[in-house]
Amino acid sequence: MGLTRRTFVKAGTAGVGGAVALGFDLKEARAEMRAFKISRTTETRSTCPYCAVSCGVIIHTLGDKAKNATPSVVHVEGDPDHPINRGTLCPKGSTLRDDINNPNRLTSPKVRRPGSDKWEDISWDAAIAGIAKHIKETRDKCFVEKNAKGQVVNRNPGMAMIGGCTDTNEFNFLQWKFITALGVPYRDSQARV
Amino acid sequence: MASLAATFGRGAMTNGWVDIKNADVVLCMGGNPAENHPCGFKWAIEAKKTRNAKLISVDPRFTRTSAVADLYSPIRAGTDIAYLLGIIRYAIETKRFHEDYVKLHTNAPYVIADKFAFDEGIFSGFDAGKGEYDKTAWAYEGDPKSKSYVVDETLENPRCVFQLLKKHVDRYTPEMVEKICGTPKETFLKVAEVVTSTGNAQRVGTILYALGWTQHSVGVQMIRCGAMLQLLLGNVGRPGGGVNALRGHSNIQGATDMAGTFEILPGYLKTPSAPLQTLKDYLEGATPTTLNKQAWASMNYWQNYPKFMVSLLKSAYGKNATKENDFGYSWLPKVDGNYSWMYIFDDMYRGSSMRAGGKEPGPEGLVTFGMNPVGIGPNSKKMISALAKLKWLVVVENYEIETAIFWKAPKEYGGPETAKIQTEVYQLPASGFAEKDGTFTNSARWLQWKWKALDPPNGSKTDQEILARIFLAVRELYKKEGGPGAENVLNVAWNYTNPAAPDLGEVLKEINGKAITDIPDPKDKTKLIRAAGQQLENFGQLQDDGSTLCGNWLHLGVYTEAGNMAQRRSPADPTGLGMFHQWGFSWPANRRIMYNRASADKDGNPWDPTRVGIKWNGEKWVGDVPDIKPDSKPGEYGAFIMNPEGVGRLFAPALNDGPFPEHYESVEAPVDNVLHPKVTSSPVTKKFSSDKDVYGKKEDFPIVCTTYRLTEHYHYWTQHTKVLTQLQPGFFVEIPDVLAQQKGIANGSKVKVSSARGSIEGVAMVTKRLRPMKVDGKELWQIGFPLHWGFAGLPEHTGPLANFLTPSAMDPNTWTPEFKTFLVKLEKA
Amino acid sequence: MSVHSLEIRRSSASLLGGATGMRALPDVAKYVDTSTCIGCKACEVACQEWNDLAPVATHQVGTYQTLPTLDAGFWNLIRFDEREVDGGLKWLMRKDQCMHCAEPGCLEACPAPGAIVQYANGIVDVNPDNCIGCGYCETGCPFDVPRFSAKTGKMAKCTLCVDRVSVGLEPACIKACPTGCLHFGTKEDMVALGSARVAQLKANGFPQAALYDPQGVGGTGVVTVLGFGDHPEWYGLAANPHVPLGVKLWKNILRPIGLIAIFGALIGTVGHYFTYGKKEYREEA
Amino acid sequence: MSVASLDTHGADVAVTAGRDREDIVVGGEIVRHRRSSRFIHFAVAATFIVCLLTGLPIWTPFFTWMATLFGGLSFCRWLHPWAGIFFAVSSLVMFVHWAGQMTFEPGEKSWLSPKRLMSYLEYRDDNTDVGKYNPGQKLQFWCAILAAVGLLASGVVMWFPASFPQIVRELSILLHSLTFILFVMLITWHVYLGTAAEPGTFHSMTRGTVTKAWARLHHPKWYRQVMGLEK
Repeated sequence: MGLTRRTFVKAGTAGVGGAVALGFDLKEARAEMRAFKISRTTETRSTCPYCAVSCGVIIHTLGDKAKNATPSVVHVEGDPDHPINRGTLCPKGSTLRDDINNPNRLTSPKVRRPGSDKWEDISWDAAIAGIAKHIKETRDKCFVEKNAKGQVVNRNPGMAMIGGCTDTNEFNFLQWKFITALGVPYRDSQARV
Repeated sequence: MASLAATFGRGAMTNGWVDIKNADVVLCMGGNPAENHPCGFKWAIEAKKTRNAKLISVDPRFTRTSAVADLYSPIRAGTDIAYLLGIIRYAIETKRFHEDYVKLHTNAPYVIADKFAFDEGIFSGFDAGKGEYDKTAWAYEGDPKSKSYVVDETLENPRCVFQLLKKHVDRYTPEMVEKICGTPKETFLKVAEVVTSTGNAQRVGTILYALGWTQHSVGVQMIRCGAMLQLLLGNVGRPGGGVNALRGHSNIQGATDMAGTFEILPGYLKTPSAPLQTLKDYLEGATPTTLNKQAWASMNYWQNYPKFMVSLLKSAYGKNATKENDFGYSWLPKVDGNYSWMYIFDDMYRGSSMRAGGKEPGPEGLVTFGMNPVGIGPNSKKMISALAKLKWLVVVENYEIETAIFWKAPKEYGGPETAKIQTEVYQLPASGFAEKDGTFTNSARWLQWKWKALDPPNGSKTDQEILARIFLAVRELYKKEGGPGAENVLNVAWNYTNPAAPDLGEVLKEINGKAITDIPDPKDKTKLIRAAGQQLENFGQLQDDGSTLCGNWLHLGVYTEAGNMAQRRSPADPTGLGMFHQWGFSWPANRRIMYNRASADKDGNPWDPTRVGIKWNGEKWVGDVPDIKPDSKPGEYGAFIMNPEGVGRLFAPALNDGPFPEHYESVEAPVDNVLHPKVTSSPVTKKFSSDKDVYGKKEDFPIVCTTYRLTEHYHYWTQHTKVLTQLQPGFFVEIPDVLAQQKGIANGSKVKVSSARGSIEGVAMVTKRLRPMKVDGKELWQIGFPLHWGFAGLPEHTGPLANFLTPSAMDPNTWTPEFKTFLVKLEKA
Repeated sequence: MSVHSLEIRRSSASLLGGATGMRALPDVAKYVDTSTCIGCKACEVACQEWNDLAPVATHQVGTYQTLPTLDAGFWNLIRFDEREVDGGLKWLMRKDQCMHCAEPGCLEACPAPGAIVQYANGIVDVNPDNCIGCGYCETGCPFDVPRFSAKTGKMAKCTLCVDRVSVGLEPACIKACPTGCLHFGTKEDMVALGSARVAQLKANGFPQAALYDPQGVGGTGVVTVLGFGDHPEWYGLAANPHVPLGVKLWKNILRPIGLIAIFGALIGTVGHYFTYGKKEYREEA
Repeated sequence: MSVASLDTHGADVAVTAGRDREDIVVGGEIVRHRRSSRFIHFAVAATFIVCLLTGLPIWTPFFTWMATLFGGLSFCRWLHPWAGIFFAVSSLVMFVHWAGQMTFEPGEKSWLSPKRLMSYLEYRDDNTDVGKYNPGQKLQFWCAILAAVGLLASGVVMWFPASFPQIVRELSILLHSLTFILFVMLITWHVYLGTAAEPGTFHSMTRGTVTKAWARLHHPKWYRQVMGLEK
């Protein structure tokens, strides 16, 4: 019998005869219950990506990380040990599974050419090369080595860079190196707006 | 955060989420934490349940927070300064403030030089031509001989901060508060009484605020009011106290710490400006000097600035940074003026800007990682028109967002025709939180490592890989072709094991910092503080001679030789106060409550023995990680170690719009300023002047409007998540029932809201939760709507961008737009 | 045969049976404190997520409430109510779901053997294997909870996450609740918790606070703290719920009488035949 | 019986047309129910029996075993309302078909008094003036129609409970039960009388004809009318 089956209690002996006479089927009645769906999932500790409360979440993925298994997220639940959320989650955190598995996720680089009214698929290599070319051209064109007062400023006002508040500290640090290298002065993030 | 830094020394949430449970009074103002931070808000509920704490909600709308509050007070949007200065006045008048604390831990006794004055809504030092203040007019009185501050412990000197404050707030009587804020006097007095009940050693109160304060043209001063009030009540640095900025993005704190804005480098070091041509100039300008020679000297922690900066430069430029070349200082881009959000898009729209007296190009290319400026920025029409001027745009995202498809925005957004938009747009599929590891820093400054659960979907890449690959490709071009300032690009250190997809653990190690060469112990030259290559453990090990490397001094201690502290997951809390020192890592130095020295009196005994922040045990400070030298005797240093004067600032000469807050109306003012009709809005607030920057007048747009988030949604992100769009199935406008009745608007019917910038339509939600306001004797209406709709979400979730109606006006300190108060008119659609 | 921790205490339309009492289990209950509910709807979606329920179609009609009432795909709904009380505004929110009555009207009304069961810990659950989708439970429920699912042809409602509870976890909604206005434990503990909270509320400006655990249905598996205990209807709760009279009459009176009557009629015909025989044409003498 | 043996006037017509006309003599027998009558009667009967057999196991677990006949309770649940619809439609047709013949004539009401009913059941009654349908049969007809209406109305509510208010749902459950109980009692007697108790009656519903003797015994007045003995 499957683990999910739940056994009804056998009928008491009294009255069984009568029931038989009336044609009752006295085979064990069973209730089929939903399986406990996360009994063997793989648990990964993470942090909710939405607000700054930083609720601990546990991501349940299908499979045991074996070589031949591709994990997919079947459930996300609060981390009961996390001191701040203690297992609780708001409606957004409670539905993180549907963010991770969202059918609307982007899965290929696209480009919209000047004047065009549609996206075109593009390979990663072509996209990176195209972007790098734009960045270089703009920087070469707009680079200000010295300002109007003759002070060395080494900046590239032709380019602006925003974002990072939804990504890791490490990403943000790399991003700072990126803008420092390119001399981007126009830099902002959600910290301001 | 500028206001907290100006008041306390650091710009971040002072306490922690769990610590809210220690409060006796929780004031939610300028924020709706039940709606926006439900899981953190639980600790306010916990305080209610376990300590009978009083929860107060002051908000233009009766919100989800108000629904569970003990006290709800309506307020007209944008008038929080008058309200709070009213409470400060009440506290001073009724002596319901923590006098011992104020004398010990604030600059209340400090005497201000006579150049400071305030008259008819203008502080001294105002330059009407520039629209700016000369802040030197607000200086402390200095004793020229001893170079020290003049202090009056009795608080009676008429030029001392306390007396000046008393005089300044004297106008904010309960009657005046009612006149300005529309709050019934009785309600205001009830709130004032409960809030000031914490103005003593026995009780503690906290303030929870968020963007309801920040996003005003006087946002910084609103927060300043909260910070001042908490100083006055003696609630800063104490468990259950503080001014708690509830931040809205998972890593908004971390991004800010990591130079997410143009004006700072990692660790809140200042972005060098053009006049500071050498490292020496820069360090001299940036490192504050201690003026104080009183008994209470300051640690003036910023005196270590050169160590932080040089170690950062070593991290940025690696071996290329040498003492001889100023550690590469000259390669850093220098700024002239403002490059923040509003200027990015204004200069983009204009195509150029004036810098140091010369014309320079505006941005022709934009890279955005996980950010949707079309949705986020005010005045969407201008946003879209600005983007249309770009030559190229790179959008790195998990979903298709409005910004990526700005070129096919609906007609009403006023952009050029698609065929005329010459922007080349790249949309790169990135990865979600579950698909990468790394740390987020929460609102309470906790860095917590998260582990990767699965790979990004086929076809997408992690953000760090995308960034690295673009960087490497550009660097390769400069290697091959050269170009202006090529060395700046080539000199940046990118020494990761896998440069095309840096391991985030490796990056975190770099952020924490390490010794490059052996660092001998200055006390005992035979010993080493750190051997070459070892991870640093604390701030004290940083050097300014290039022997240490540190990506962000604030995070020092997060990844030591003992391992990745952000991965710690012990739920142990021996303090019982919710500090959890063994869980993750909290900057600075794993300290959970900032300024905790202020939780104790002059002898080092806690104000409240049941809620010990730190206390002096005769040898050292124990409890939380002390926010002071651990073995410094009580009396040796002030509690606010980041401020040169060592105390919290009731009078803060650091901000651009005045040392004291003053009530000003929003840029689109619904009424004249009752206090000084000639100076209605802040004299130093910033507006823009392009053809897209139009502002409404109260005669044409008589209704006050505000925008906000809903708990069911997250910004412009969850508009792609069906299970959430189901919960809030359509854009709506909240309208007071009496106003709806007057206009014949039925609940559930369509209405049109217009500002000077355009109009939007939505479903009317007629409610009692917004009520008629009597402001200066006149009837005034407030309405509001949430911001989660747009044209890129699920088909059933498309709706107007809330920011279509918001103005390009901003705070003069943080340059944060005024999303929370603007003028509209309302009609049946 | 599997051995499970949960025996069945009662089963619908079963003449016989019942828990053996071999293993005694305490009743479990949810605790809902409406005075600290912020209506965030985490419980709504936590329920959908755990039970893999697809999003339902909704429409903006000028309220924060997701749906007018419960749905076969939406077992947990926060009800919102704006109301002026003594000049002050109250925004009342209550989590609506199956109340897991001690005397469940749905189980009483259910004609399908074993389709609705009450486990030994008091959880009332629909067993889709046995459910025939007749909808009697809709009539039997005093709280208007069970819903017919056109997709499955069965009834659907909150299971109190019996799959979680039986392995020692709290229900999904309870776990999610950010403010802790939801709680889970034994009924006894939840009543104690509720009584303490009611006492606190009474001392803090809610003199009418009360614990809603209606005895008309033998008490419920959801213990609700109401700030305005004298007005349960403000929260969408019946003042005095009980198994509907119609269902009781039908089940306890009409059905046995009907059975006797039908058999009586049958027996009557036999008696008639034995007594009078056939009425047939006889050749006239 | 072979066609060739028929001799009565019109009999050949009746026979070749499948006993399509009533109240005519066919050889030694009389056509009592023409084909459509029989068809309608059995349509009502059959749909009722399906309803009965699918309804009883839903009604009480006492009859759960019956569900096996139809492959289980869920199928019963599915079939019952549709069978009910067919039952109601058949009953409607039956109503139209028979209503005209089922009107009570003056004086017939007294037949329905308990005393006369008892004497009818004890085979002691004087039925000299009983026409084609005795008042009991007419009553049976009207009860069947009433029952169909009651079962249909309450059944629809029970089919779609979510669309009706609670009180209506409860009343419907009661009405459905009550109607069913009364109706099934009636039908029990109807079947009994039509088969075991009164031989020859069932034949009238299968082949359509009764013997002259049967007619004279049970419906003398009708017999006289058919035989042309009385106008």
